[in-house]
Amino acid sequence: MARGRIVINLEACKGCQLCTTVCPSNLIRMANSFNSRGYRPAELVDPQQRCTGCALCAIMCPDAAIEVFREVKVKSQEGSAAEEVVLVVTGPA
Amino acid sequence: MARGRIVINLEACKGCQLCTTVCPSNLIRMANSFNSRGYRPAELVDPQQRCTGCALCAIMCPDAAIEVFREVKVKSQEGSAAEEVVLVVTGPA
Amino acid sequence: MAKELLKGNIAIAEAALRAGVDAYFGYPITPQTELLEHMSRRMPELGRVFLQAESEIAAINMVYGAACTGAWAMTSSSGPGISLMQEGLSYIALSDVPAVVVDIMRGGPGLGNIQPSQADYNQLTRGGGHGDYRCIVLAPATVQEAIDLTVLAFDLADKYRTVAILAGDGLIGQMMEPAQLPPMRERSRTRPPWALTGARGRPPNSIAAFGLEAETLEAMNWRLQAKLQRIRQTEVRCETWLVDDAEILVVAFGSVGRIAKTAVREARAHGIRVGLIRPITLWPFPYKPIEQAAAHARAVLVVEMNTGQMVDDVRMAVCGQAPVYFHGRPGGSVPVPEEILERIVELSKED
Amino acid sequence: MAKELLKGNIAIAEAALRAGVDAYFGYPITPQTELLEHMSRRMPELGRVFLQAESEIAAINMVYGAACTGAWAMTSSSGPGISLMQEGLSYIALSDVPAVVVDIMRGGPGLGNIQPSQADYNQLTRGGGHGDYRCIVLAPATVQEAIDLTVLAFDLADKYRTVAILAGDGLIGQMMEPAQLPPMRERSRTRPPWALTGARGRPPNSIAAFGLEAETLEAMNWRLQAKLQRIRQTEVRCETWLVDDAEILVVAFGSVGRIAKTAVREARAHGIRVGLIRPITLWPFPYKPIEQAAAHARAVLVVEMNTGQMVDDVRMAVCGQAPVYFHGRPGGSVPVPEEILERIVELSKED
Amino acid sequence: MQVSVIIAGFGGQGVLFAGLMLAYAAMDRDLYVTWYPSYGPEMRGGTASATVVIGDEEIGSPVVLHPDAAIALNIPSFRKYEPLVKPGGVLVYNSSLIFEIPERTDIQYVAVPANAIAAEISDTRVANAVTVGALAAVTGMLPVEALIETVDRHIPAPRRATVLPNQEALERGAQLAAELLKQSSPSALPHYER
Amino acid sequence: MQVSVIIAGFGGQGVLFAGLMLAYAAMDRDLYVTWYPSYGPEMRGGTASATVVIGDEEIGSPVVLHPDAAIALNIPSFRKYEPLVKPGGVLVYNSSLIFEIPERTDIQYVAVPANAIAAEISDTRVANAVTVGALAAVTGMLPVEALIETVDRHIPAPRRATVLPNQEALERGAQLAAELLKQSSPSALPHYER
Amino acid sequence: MDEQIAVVNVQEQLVYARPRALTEETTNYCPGCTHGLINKLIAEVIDELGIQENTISVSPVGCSVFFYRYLVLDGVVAPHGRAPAVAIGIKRMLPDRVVITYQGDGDMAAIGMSEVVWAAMRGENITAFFVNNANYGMTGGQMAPTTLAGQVTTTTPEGRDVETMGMPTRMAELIAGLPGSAYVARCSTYDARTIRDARNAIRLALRAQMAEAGFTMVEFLSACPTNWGLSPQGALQWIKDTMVAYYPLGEIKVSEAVQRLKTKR
Amino acid sequence: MDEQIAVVNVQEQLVYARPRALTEETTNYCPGCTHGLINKLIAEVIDELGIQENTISVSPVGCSVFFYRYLVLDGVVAPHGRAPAVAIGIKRMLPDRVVITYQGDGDMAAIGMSEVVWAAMRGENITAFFVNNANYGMTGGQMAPTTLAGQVTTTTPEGRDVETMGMPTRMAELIAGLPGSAYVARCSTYDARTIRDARNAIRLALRAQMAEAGFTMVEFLSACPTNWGLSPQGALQWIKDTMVAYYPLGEIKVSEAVQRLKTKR
Ligand SMILES: Cc1ncc(C[n+]2csc(CCOP(=O)(O)OP(=O)(O)O)c2C)c(N)n1
Ligand SMILES: Cc1ncc(C[n+]2csc(CCOP(=O)(O)OP(=O)(O)O)c2C)c(N)n1
Ligand code: SF4
Ligand code: SF4
Ligand code: SF4
Ligand code: SF4
Repeated sequence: MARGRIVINLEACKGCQLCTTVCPSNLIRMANSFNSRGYRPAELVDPQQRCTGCALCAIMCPDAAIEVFREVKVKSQEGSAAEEVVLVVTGPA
Repeated sequence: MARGRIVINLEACKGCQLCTTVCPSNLIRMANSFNSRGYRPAELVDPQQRCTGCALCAIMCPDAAIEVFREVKVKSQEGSAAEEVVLVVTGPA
Repeated sequence: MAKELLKGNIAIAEAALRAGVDAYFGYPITPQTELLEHMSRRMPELGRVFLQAESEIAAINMVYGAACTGAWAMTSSSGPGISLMQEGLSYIALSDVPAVVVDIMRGGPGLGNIQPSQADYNQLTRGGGHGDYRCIVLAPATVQEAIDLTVLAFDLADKYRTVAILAGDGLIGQMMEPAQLPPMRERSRTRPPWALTGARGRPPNSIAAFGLEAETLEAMNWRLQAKLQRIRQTEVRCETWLVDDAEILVVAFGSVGRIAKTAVREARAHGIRVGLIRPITLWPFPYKPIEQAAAHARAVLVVEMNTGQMVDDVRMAVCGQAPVYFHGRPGGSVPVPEEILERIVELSKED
Repeated sequence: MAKELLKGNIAIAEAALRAGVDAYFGYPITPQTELLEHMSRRMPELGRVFLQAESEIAAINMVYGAACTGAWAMTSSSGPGISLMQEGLSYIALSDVPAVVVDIMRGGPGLGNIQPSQADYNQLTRGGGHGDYRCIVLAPATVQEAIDLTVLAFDLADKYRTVAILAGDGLIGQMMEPAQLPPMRERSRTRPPWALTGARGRPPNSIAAFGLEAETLEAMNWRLQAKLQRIRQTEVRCETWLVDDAEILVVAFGSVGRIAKTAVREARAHGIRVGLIRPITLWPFPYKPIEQAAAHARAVLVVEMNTGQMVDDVRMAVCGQAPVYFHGRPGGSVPVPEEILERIVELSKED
Repeated sequence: MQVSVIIAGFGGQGVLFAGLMLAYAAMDRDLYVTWYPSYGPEMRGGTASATVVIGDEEIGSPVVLHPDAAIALNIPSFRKYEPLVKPGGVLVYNSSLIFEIPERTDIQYVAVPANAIAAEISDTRVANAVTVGALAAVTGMLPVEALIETVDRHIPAPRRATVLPNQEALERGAQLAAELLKQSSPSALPHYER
Repeated sequence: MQVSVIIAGFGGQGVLFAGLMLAYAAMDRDLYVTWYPSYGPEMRGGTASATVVIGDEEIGSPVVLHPDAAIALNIPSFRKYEPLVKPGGVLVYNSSLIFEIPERTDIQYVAVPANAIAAEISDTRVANAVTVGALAAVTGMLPVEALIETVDRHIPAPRRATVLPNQEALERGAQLAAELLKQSSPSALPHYER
Repeated sequence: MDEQIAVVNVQEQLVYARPRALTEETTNYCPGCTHGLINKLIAEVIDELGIQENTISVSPVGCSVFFYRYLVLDGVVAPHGRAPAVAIGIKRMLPDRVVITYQGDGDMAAIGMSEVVWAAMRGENITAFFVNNANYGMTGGQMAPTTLAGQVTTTTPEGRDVETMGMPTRMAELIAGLPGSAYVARCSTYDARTIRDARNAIRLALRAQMAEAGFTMVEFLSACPTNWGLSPQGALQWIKDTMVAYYPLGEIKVSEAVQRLKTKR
Repeated sequence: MDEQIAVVNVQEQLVYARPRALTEETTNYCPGCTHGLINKLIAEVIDELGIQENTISVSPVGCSVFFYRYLVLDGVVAPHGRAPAVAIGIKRMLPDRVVITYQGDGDMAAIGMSEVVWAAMRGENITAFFVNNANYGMTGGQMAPTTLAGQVTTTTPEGRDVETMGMPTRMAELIAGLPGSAYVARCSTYDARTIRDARNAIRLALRAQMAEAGFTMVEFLSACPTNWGLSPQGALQWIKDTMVAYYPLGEIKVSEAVQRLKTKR
């Protein structure tokens, strides 16, 4: 199984809970606090690192508030693969 | 063959000639004079009484300028048939 | 009847029902949508006609059609929708059929916004479409007055067979105030003789807003003008308050009229001799009362929620007797009494 | 270039081509249809954009879209079609993009007729749609002037990024007169920086005629007003003729201006001291020149092919210095010099 | 100095083109001129008219109530314009179609069997030019040669076939008028001989 | 004599209804009153406010720049209205969500842990009523009993289930304010005791 | 056999007269314009169904702007393209009256597209007579939505270029595709047979309205000899030879309810 | 076999990021509103096709009035319903740019019916994104043309009565029926699969425009939890259970030219 991680932009999240409904491992829940716009944002609760980075939550998020990272095995010839993808990151990380 | 007769309302006629094109016996032609609206009206030229009252000209006339009469055999019990149809006449006869 | 706490939009809708509206056709637009929504419930309840049109253009033309049958028909909208109705209004105006239009004005131009405004003054009072016509335009300052003027709008539209427009600004549409609704009118109207109902036992009626020959249309125009002149002579309405000794005359309509009232009251408390004229009919405009009040004024201050659309009318009324100043807040900003007071105080200091 | 015998509509179309119009979108309506027809042939010939729109609403919005790309776009219509464009015009006005609209006015209200008229004065000069905006309005009196003002309309629209309207009456559109067309302009315009062209190597441009928050829209409104004020100060145009010693001042625009000129000439021949002011810009209106001329006039006579829509503006200009009279022919009737002369003679006899 | 002419008739009678002949001829001679068309409420057909004003100074009104001259190509036009022509003016009318009896004594009537003459030339479509030729000759407002030249200069390519018939019609109209003039005095209308 | 209140918060916090409670209570006591809502540019959510003006004479402006009292249900509202409240006025705020430090010394602050109290009653939806209860008690502008009565009288059939929680919330807010009042002096706002 | 001998007289009978629902006024239509014929057919059917005193007409802006006057009916002229909306206003007030609109192709298919689509979408109980003459008649022959590919008009001097102007609009098919339309037919009037079919279609459309079946429309391929630059006869021939190929005649949609009417008669 | 042994590292890779064509600004959409999702998908495809600097947007009036700002594109807001006309004005001037409109169901199917029908009729090379949320969102949940039969809205308190209001409008089918449309699909975004299909449809529509195939449109069944009175999840469920039954998902029209594109990739 691949290992993954998600980053939720708490200020962009509107607390719609859609991500929580699609996570196959049920790893997302709503925070108890509010963001500055008055919404309760989602948070990843993954103590056992069960997130596979399947990205279903991010695909579903209407507010593009979730970024997904996944561990991949790369032949480190130039060690550049990771750098390349970093260029894609334009949203608030 | 039935015998017929048409009455062309010279002032209503706009001289479009459509009636002339549909008369199966070619009995309608355009007059040489003009009506008060400047059109040359159609006229029936039927010296031999060949008009059958088929009404094709009238059906075709865009200006409802033609009335058609046809001779019919009626059992004159009350002699009323003719009267009845007269009631239909509302245009300028 | 007891007073109820009523939102302007609902109050207008309910007043129209009680005045006897037969048909409502409308399209959603903030800040008037509650009016449409209220009608969607109440008209069917009362067995009357409600139809949500596909557009404002369709709505005004449905109103036209319904009005042609002798019915009391209405629509409601806001700035952009009213702009789209101009051709239809121009047709109705020449057709001598009655219709009521409610305009709950919002910020403009363009899409503008949904905040209160008085940005439609020109398009309402100048016969915004093409040709020489005017609509009666009534501007309420309170929810109670919105009710009363709605009823009046129907009566005037019916009496003169013309378009009567209730011009509320977004404030009037959105605010709630205790107000009293009139009782439901008996509706025993017979179809007027000019109505299109099918030419049963009479020659056909026809309604057509044109005259292909210049002479025909010219005559129709002068006939229309004669009617408008009658309306000018008889239907001018305005509120005058403390004008008798006023050195400063404030002119403001609709909810700005009431806001200005607070400012005038406070200015009086400061000892400034200031009075208020609040046009209730924006067309026909109260030129006379303003002219008279301006005769002994040192300054006239027009306050509006726009960039000064009524100023022309006030200038024509004042006719050089006193300088005309303007204070305005366009685009959805609402002037507060404080700022009006400030202008009054300023003017009182000039000599 | 030599003079040609040109029909007003054709002359305007050809002048627009030579001024450099990039795109034309329009819908047929008498009495302007030749303009559309001429464009349908000439624009493709010149490799420019012509599209017969499905309606006036579509046409004005196509103009809006084309103008957003920095192109010079235009449409043409007559009264009823202009009414339908009011929402679009209101959007364009707040958007700060240039557009030219030609209105060849016909009898109104409603369908009216196709005879010449000046029935659109109010809807053109009062910013006929909702909100606080105005369009530049130019009124030619001859075919030559129609040509010149068409070119000017494009230049003003471009300069101020606003709507400029050429307001011809049906007479101007339909008549022929010898006139000279300008040479074809070099078209080497670069797209202005605000234009929508795809955000290539720059942050995106956006054009939006709204501001959801009151403060935003209010600021946009004041900015627009400042622009309008600049136009008021610099772009007023009118013809004054024999006004210096005039006791009677005739004010008339468009083709009525030239008809009145004949009457004035004849009245002068009768020894009556009468002069003419012919507003060329209906907005901004020539208040000052009229005010000055009225200072020594005994009477002002406004002549229009409508029921007196310009009278308000003249009254504001005259401001009580002299009585303002009106002679008008609405609904497609054209006043002839004889009847104007008659009114002048009448006025000259009053004291 | 100005002269105004109204030409009126049924839609198909070439009323507008008749006016154009005058207008072009005037322009070709550097005169001021306006041409203004007017239609009745009919879609096509019905009555149409063209008003032409020619002058040596800027022209005010392109419309006139009382023309100096009128050409009536059909009965309704005759009836409409007979009373409107200015005293001292001229009324040319198509006597092939108009059988009215002139009522005024203060204008000059010129009866031109325009359809008949036109038919002699080619077809009735140039009846309008016959009346224009007659008007020009009878009033002298423009030389007939000017009109003949104008027709040649301004009829565009697709319609060149109509040049000669129109020229001939103008000529025939003028000849006829010349005949008539021998019997009566010329009109007092302005002449633009330049 | 007039008193103006602005209630502001996120769209879902029941701002408009809070204003309505005051408006109805005023009307039921035959006072003049206006209620005016205002929304931000957000479709839903975002910030909303209700302005209520109560008086014993005809009310001029239904909008006010400087309210006598304000209720802030969220941080943006606190920040917006803190500087606007009239000197001598009152700012009630929802201390469950607002952790700002009061800056002015010329107004009275009333910190109400409205969400917490509301949660104790039923759910956070009646937090608004808690603050209204507190406002009423602290200012005395309307008796809390009047509000409690009003809620009963005006909440329509489909929502009757909310009557009791709202009433309890009003009560709890008022109690809390009474506690606070013991520690400070009452506000100087108009009271409508009739 | 009966002994009685019937006295048989030869009498002259009026077999074709101007319909009563048609005014005596001469129309403004050009010579050979089939607007006149279509007006006449509608009048004939109104006579036949005996609904003259029960019918209200809505006229368009276009050559047939006087339709309201040519037919002896209560009527109103709608703004350009808005006839369906005006008709809906009338019909909703007077659901037991027969309400008909009469629109040209510019009027209905260009500026009035939204209104007619919406009338059909809602299944409004009105009948639209749609006169497709492949151009804007009244304004002098500009391209209409229905102008054929390659057809020269005053605004398509090189012929309609379907690349930039799109294909001609088949209104009958478009309306038939909408849920609320009950009966849609395309007819013409270029000969006795098509005239008979047209009359039948008009009759069925009106009967369908009377039976509250929904929106009904009859499209007519109509001659505009003036702007086509053809003789009246040539114009009819052009319809037959050229228009019909793109605009097939016949019933395009017959809802079940209307089908029942048809068999019932 | 090769003797070289590849050094395999485990690295963390960003597999899903906010698309570049999407602004960082938080939208005004309600929580769970799928306008946001659709905006995101369009941005993703624009990124993918690399056309951000070549695309011009036309926004509607409605909840998505800020579409022009949410996407990092040159853009304009059209008057209510007129986005196609504005887009045509742009496209005719700049035929090599990609021009897209984004319209709600009130905007396109009600007031804007004529403009969109005409864009499709003329085969204008623009792409329309049509967001069908079965009501007027921005004005607070009134009946839209697309409101389902029986659906309660603020103007159909008893549920939409199809007798008086007509059947809900199937825009995709209507547009597909017009001659100038090249590609029409109906999508949704209620789960990963429909989201993937939606992205594919967006991509194909834009590619078709770039290939000048004609008018293209993608309809989205979109959630309006606020006005539907449902939770975001409940709203998606309602689309899946109720809306899809009346508005079938899938490609409704694929012209030959587009079919070729599809196979070509
Ligand atoms: C709003 C508006 N736009 C344009 C016109 C001008 N106009 C009058 S009739 C007409 C079109 C007529 O064509 P069609 O509908 O095809 O009818 P036809 O004359 O061919 O019978 C137009 C564009 C108008 N009267 N009103
Ligand atoms: C001419 C005009 N009419 C009405 C409105 C009011 N209005 C704003 S948005 C809207 C409808 C929005 O509904 P929809 O298009 O379905 O989009 P949604 O908000 O649901 O995304 C309306 C009617 C307007 N702005 N302009
Ligand atoms: S889907 Fe997005 S907006 Fe919704 S709760 Fe999850 S992170 Fe927040
Ligand atoms: S068809 Fe009618 S209008 Fe035409 S020529 Fe014959 S009678 Fe006259
Ligand atoms: S222009 Fe055409 S449609 Fe109009 S009346 Fe003449 S022939 Fe008929
Ligand atoms: S109202 Fe509906 S469509 Fe609009 S943003 Fe909210 S959920 Fe979305």
